[in-house]
Amino acid sequence: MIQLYNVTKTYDNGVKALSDVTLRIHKGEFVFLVGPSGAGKSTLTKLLSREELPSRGQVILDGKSLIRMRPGEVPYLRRKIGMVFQDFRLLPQKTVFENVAFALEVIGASKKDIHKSVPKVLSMVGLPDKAGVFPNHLSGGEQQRVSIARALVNNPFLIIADEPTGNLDPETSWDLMKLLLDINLRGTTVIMATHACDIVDALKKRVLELTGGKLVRDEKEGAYRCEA
Amino acid sequence: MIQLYNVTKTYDNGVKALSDVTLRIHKGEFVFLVGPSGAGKSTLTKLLSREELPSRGQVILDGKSLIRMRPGEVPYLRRKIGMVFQDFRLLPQKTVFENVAFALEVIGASKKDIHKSVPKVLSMVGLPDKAGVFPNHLSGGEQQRVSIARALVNNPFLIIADEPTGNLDPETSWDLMKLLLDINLRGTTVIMATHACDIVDALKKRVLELTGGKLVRDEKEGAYRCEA
Amino acid sequence: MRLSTINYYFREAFQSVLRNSWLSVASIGVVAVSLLILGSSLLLVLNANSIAANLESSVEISLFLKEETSSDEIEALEKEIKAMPEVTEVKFVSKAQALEEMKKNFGDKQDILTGLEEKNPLPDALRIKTSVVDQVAPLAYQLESFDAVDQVRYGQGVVEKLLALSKWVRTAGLVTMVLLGIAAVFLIATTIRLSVFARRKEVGIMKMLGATNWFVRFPFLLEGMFLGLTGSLLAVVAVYYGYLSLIGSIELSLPFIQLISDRSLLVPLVESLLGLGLVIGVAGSMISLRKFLNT
Amino acid sequence: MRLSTINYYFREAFQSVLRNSWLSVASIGVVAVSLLILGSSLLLVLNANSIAANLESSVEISLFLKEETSSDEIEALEKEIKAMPEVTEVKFVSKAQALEEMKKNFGDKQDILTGLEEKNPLPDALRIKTSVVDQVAPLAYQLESFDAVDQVRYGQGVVEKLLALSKWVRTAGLVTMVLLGIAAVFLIATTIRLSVFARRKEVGIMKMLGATNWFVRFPFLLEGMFLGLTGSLLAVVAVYYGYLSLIGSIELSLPFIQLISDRSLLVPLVESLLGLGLVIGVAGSMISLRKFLNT
Ligand SMILES: Nc1ncnc2c1ncn2[C@@H]1O[C@H](COP(=O)(O)OP(=O)(O)OP(=O)(O)O)[C@@H](O)[C@H]1O
Ligand SMILES: Nc1ncnc2c1ncn2[C@@H]1O[C@H](COP(=O)(O)OP(=O)(O)OP(=O)(O)O)[C@@H](O)[C@H]1O
Ligand SMILES: [Mg+2]
Ligand SMILES: [Mg+2]
Repeated sequence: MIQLYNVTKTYDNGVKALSDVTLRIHKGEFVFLVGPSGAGKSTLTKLLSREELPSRGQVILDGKSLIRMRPGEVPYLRRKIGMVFQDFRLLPQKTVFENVAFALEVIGASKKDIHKSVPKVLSMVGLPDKAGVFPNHLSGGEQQRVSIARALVNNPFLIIADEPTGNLDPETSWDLMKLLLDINLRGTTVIMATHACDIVDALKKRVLELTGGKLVRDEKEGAYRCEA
Repeated sequence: MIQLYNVTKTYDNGVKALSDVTLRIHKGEFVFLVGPSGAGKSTLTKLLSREELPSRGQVILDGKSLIRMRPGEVPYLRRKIGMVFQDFRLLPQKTVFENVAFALEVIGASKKDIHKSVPKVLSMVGLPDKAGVFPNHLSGGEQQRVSIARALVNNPFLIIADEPTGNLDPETSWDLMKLLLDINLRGTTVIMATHACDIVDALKKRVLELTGGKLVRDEKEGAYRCEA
Repeated sequence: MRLSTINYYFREAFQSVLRNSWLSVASIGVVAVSLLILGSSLLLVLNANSIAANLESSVEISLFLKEETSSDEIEALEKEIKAMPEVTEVKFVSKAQALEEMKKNFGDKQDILTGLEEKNPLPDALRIKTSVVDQVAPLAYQLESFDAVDQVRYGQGVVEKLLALSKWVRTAGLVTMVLLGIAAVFLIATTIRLSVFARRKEVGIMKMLGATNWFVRFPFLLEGMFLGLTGSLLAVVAVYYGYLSLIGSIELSLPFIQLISDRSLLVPLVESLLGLGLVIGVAGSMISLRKFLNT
Repeated sequence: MRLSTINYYFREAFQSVLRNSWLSVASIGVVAVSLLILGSSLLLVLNANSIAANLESSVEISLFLKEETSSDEIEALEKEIKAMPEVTEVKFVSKAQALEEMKKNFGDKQDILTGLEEKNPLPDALRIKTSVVDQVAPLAYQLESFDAVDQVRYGQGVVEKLLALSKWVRTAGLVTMVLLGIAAVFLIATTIRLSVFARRKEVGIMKMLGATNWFVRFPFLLEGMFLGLTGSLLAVVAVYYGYLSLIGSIELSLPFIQLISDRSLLVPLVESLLGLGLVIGVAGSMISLRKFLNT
């Protein structure tokens, strides 16, 4: 479903964040993206949501080249991807409910659907009672969970989560992982960039490791090897 | 050095983030602050830097009541505290160098001192070559490390770090912990809110655990107990 | 477009107005102030124009007729002149009437003129008004060639001055209007851009969640429309009532100055100010957003 | 204050101007446009005032003397009137001179007046100018009581109209100026506030790092000063050269209108526009920051 061919990304200031990455991810896979800070994990996720374009190489998602895609098609691509951003990206002027609802509003969902789906997904991430609160009145972990809820709410066929447990305690992290595994079981592809070595080690899923922009490891049933 | 007496914090929207917390932290201690997401850890750190005032109770830092402190004294208090914020709070219009230098500029340090200290502390957090970059051109972990560098640069007598390793890989996290331990050994008090259970378990330092705003545990040589 | 989406647009726009209350007030204020200045100066220019036109229309050509002209000949001449397209009024003034007028002008020194009645030295005359003051001089030149005409006078000098002045007022007025219009648009566009700028991150986030450009734009557009319209409404109310009270106070203290007060002129002014507010609000948001939509 | 800190203030201010280039250009533009409008209307008002004053000063009182008045008496009267504080000029016009003038006014119809030389019916007269047009009517009333005076005339009606008009122009000008001044300050303050608003988070972060209010404020203040000054400089240049070219073009086409062009008036205008820009820049940043400094 996802194919990268010789992808290189050099940012405007000359930093080479990815170099010559080639990989293929199939529908329904659960993939961990690991690597040290600054290795290029977030850059890779940004290429998939077309937030950034590669400097060289080809990115193909669901049979379509993201490079040749017309600007008008991009929103429709993004609607099918549930993104959890490393920096959350919540809309500060909207309540938690409205933030999550926005992902549905974008696809023109009815009011009824919105009022059914949003509370459900907020319960799933453990925030049933924060619906009316504005994001900057939330704790870091709560903001992160809102961001996750928003990514899940419109049943995307691909979930890209960039360090979704960075601000969560171990217990809540595990609850979330169970949620993602569950969704993955129902056929959704999940790509998760993470530093949580214990989670990676425990789940034994496919692991892609980046270091300095290079893909240095691609293991089925891999591990982080915590005490690196 | 730090004393909290029956501190309760209720936010404007009615959320009780801390209830009746009493504790005492001595000079030179290394304290972990743990607890589930939304437990009140960040709120506690915000009370110490006087970003928030308690609704009830008394907060005393270095012999001074923060509640009765005049507004004009607050900046001088903050200069003695190195804060690592959960959301980094880097100045977007300034380069990495300038962001770190700002903490020195505030106290009127000379240009010479600034040009000596800043590169040193940037090397300490592993970012010697990112000095001229703007924060939004950094990866999440890099931003976090800049925030740590800024907290360390003016040799504060108290370091308050709010989840300083949330966006860092295990290896970088451990490098940072060694840095903090080193600084602590030289007499600086360190308070660190964290979810990194392996770090807490390994270091066997004092652990304060909050749950639902209540202080439920205070252990010398405590642990997180990872598989909670 | 789905009903739920339209619903969303309106909800979104009005929430944004309320939640960014400070920005909203600032934008409304700037639109109001700019259009207030524009509207007032428009009225000023219109009035200056109308006063100039009034003055112009009071300029007339005096045609002194030869002594021997018969009343038939005069009548024929009067008709011929009346038929000219640029002439709006022709009036015959006999030598007796002319003397009468002269006496009036002399006031209480009119005894100087006693004795002139018997041998009135003044000629018969035709007084001619033209539609536009430009035509006075060429018309006068043309009339001089008529047989019965002895002499043509039209206050040479004064007419030229008046003409130059009123042309000046008109061009200066137009230039001022255009400059103020540009300034108003600039001020308003800047404000709207600043307020969009303060929320540029939101736009980026929306785009990342799969919102189309129009989906992001529409609420901003409605918001801009609302702010622009509210601002221009304030300006219109202020201009309208301010102008009415001005007319009242001028009527009291300067009864000899006639300000424009007919509805056929004020209504289009009000309408175009409102329209301008609307257009500026919409165009301002559109242009300001463009920069942040290319993500 | 340490040298390094002062250094920091300036570096910070100019970096901010450059890095927020778009905000800077917008602020400068708004200051320039606002002061341009203000300055132009100030010049308009000043000129209207001066033209009105010119017209006023051309109003004079004619004192017709009794036939039997001797030249000694006339001389004494002239002296007495000259001594009055409100009188600026007294001129004797003999009956012969008066007739001469009248003939001139009649132009090529002066043959009407032939024969009047022998028995000149016009009286001797004194023509009096006053410093202010207000004093014409009371002075005329006072002069009427003099023995040698037969009749006093001063264009009743016209003077009153002129007086009312010029009073009007002055009040209206003042009101306009004040309103435009308020509008300019509002526009500029709004812009500066918006641009500070767009950076409110930075202010909060600085405070959290132990910056005193003044430490945060000072660079903003310098920045405001610079933006205000640059904007007003642009406005001043535009007003100044625009006005010079206006004078030139008016001299060509409307030589009878006299615009103010002396440096003693233009220099203070330029200075006060520059000062206003500076003050507004400083005050704008101070007021805008206040809201975000209470952290
Ligand atoms: N917008 C940008 N402009 C320039 N350089 C960038 C930009 N974003 C990231 N970089 C650089 O690209 C490299 C890879 O960044 P990326 O965000 O992909 O790292 P990461 O693997 O996500 O790291 P982390 O675990 O710290 O989040 C880093 O060196 C970073 O400094
Ligand atoms: N500014 C605020 N206004 C209102 N409520 C707030 C505010 N900040 C935090 N809260 C609430 O107070 C509670 C404690 O928040 P706090 O940020 O202290 O949690 P935390 O322990 O730091 O959690 P995390 O590990 O997720 O960062 C939470 O329920 C949160 O929603
Ligand atoms: Mg990242
Ligand atoms: Mg927290």
